[in-house]
Amino acid sequence: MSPAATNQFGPPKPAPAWLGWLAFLFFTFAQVFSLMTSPADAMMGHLQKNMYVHVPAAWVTFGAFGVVLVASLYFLWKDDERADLLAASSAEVGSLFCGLTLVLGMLWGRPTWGVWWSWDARLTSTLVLFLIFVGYLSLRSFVEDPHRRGQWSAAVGILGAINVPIVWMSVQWWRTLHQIQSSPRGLAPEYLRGLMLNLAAFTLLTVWFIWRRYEAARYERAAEHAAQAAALGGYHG
Amino acid sequence: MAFRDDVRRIRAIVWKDLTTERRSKAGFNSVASLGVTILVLFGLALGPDGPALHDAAAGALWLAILFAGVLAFNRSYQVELDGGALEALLLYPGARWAIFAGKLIANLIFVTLMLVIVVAVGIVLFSVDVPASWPQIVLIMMLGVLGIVSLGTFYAAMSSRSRAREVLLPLLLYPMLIPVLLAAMSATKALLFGDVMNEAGAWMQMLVIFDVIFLVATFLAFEYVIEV
Amino acid sequence: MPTSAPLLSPDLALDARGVARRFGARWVLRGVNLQVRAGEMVGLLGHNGCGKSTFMRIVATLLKASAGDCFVYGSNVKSAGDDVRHHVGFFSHVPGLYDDLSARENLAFAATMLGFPSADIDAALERVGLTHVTHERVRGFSAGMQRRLSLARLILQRPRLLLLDEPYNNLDVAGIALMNGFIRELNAAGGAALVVLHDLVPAAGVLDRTVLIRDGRVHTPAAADLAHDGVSPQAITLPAGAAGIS
Amino acid sequence: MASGMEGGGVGYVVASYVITWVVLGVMLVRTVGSVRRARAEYDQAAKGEFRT
Repeated sequence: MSPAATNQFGPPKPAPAWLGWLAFLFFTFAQVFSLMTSPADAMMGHLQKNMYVHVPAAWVTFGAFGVVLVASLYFLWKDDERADLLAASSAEVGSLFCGLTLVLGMLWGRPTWGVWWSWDARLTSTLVLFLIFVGYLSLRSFVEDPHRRGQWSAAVGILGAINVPIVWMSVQWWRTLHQIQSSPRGLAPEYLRGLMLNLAAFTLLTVWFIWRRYEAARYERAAEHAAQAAALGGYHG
Repeated sequence: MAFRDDVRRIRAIVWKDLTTERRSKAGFNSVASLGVTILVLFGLALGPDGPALHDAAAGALWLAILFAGVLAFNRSYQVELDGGALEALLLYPGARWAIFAGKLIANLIFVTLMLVIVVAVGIVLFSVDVPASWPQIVLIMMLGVLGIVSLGTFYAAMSSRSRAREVLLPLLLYPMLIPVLLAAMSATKALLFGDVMNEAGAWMQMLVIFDVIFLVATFLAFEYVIEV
Repeated sequence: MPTSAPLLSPDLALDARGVARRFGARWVLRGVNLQVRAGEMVGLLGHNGCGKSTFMRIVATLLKASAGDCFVYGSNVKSAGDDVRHHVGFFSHVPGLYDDLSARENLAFAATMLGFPSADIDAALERVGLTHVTHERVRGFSAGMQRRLSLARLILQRPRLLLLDEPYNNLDVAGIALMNGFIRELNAAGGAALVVLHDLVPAAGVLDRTVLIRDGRVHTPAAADLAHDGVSPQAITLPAGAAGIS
Repeated sequence: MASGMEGGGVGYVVASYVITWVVLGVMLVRTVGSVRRARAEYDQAAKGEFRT
């Protein structure tokens, strides 16, 4: 009955099997489709095809971090441990995509600008986001008590989420004072279609990944509860 | 009534933190010496070349303050952890934010004193000509220190009570401080070079906005990290 | 005493309902039900690691229960922590003092934090027998002296619910008498106390009843239970009619 | 922007796709593995409950 009683939970509802198959089949289709249909770009040649992995990876990174933010706020509000587990799963998946985004960005930047890294607002705030993910996940690994871990990591997640747009803003300012920003070009429709498909495919994949990670975390927690209940013969006194 | 009690509590915490810090002498001296040492190392790294040193002075100063300040933040909770004083502190009635405010003000005074020493040494080591707009530089330093200390005091409340606190605090804190440091460094640098592009004012505005945002956020979130 | 919380059962100093707490996967408390009336002195027994201290920390708002509810004079420790902290005095096994402050400065700090900035600090120091070290730093104090100084802090506070976690540790005979005198005084004023003990002898004549925590729940002990938990069986007879023993 | 890009940079594109697919593949294997492990652990714990 009490709010904390919600922290007593059993096994999770598993992610439907079809979702995983759908996510991977759709992803394969989107990748093949966009590679086949897009002609070489007048300016960038085949390099343009990097867009179909780089942009969606960045997109789901920020999406995953949004989930961390919302789940963290919900956890502090309702003290529901499931929200904490969701935030953790989302951060794990998000940090991997964030690292992927950075590597893909470098593989785009090197042939385009001639450098692996440029200190522009987008790159820098993505890097900061990655560092915040790393801090968040190591905080979780350094704190054993679940109550404490939940509240601390929620606070870190929320402050980190506040920080990312602020970093973007300040770096933007810093850059415009010293160097002219490269202006983004409009995207031709034949590229747009492939990009949209891949955005959808990556989103679906990420949802599935987070769901499965969350499922694993729920099983682990439920196993702890069950083991304890078995050892002591039920807990409700 | 209750508010006046909280103000009294804040004063008591500030007094207590500064008194214990003053009596354990080693604390301030070693942190300030570390700040100076970092400046010397920057000087060596950036070479004996006069103009290069002058160029890098603003950045080196802020980084020295940041690196030495991090030690101060963990220290300010170490006092509470010896002998279980934090437990007693949390048992007193009154608002949780009062504890944060007290620690924040004490750290602010501590870091400001350290900053005075580091800046004095920095002016000599990096052959900085103090510009006519020095009052503005002082204001920017206060704003920058406020940002560093508010986030530092907040994150140290967690890191000081976890395993691996030496690693965890910088890992969590430095990425969060990027906007504040960037604004503070840029404004200081601009003013040192006569603010030819008129950018110092804009940086100062940003610094004020960042300080307000982070102060509000840390005050609101402190209750969640200190209890448990 | 200022309280704004709804008074559910104001005559109950402590009302714990199904309080449970886990650390990681281990459930230390698994549904503690315990009521302490105002003016009642209750001893809490149990072997090491049974959760006595955990329970005390939950009542004192230092830890959150994983499940269940706990009320102090009708205020919920989870949602009205600040009201609870006005009532509760916790004497834990750590002194909670600042080594680099003097005895007097420690008490002055505590008085301000408690909201009694004009409390009579010298009287409290005299009562615990520390007048000769008023201006000395706590760093040089023996464990017993630190305990006495912590007791002086409780004397300043005069809580309505006293939580004592093994209060007699490191105290000499005079210190034990001092502690018992203070407990009786609060009792006479209508206060309640919950006292964690591993030895009932020093608390003779102070307690109204004793309870036992085992397997994360509260039991009313029989002599055999006490033997199982390392307390001498004779001790059970002490609290009931032992006023004259010590 | 450099205009001599036609035909160039294919290596970078291939690298991008290979890295993406490898990362996703590893994530897939590890995720499925962790769910399976946690599930088995839970089933064992739950069985223990019924035995006592």
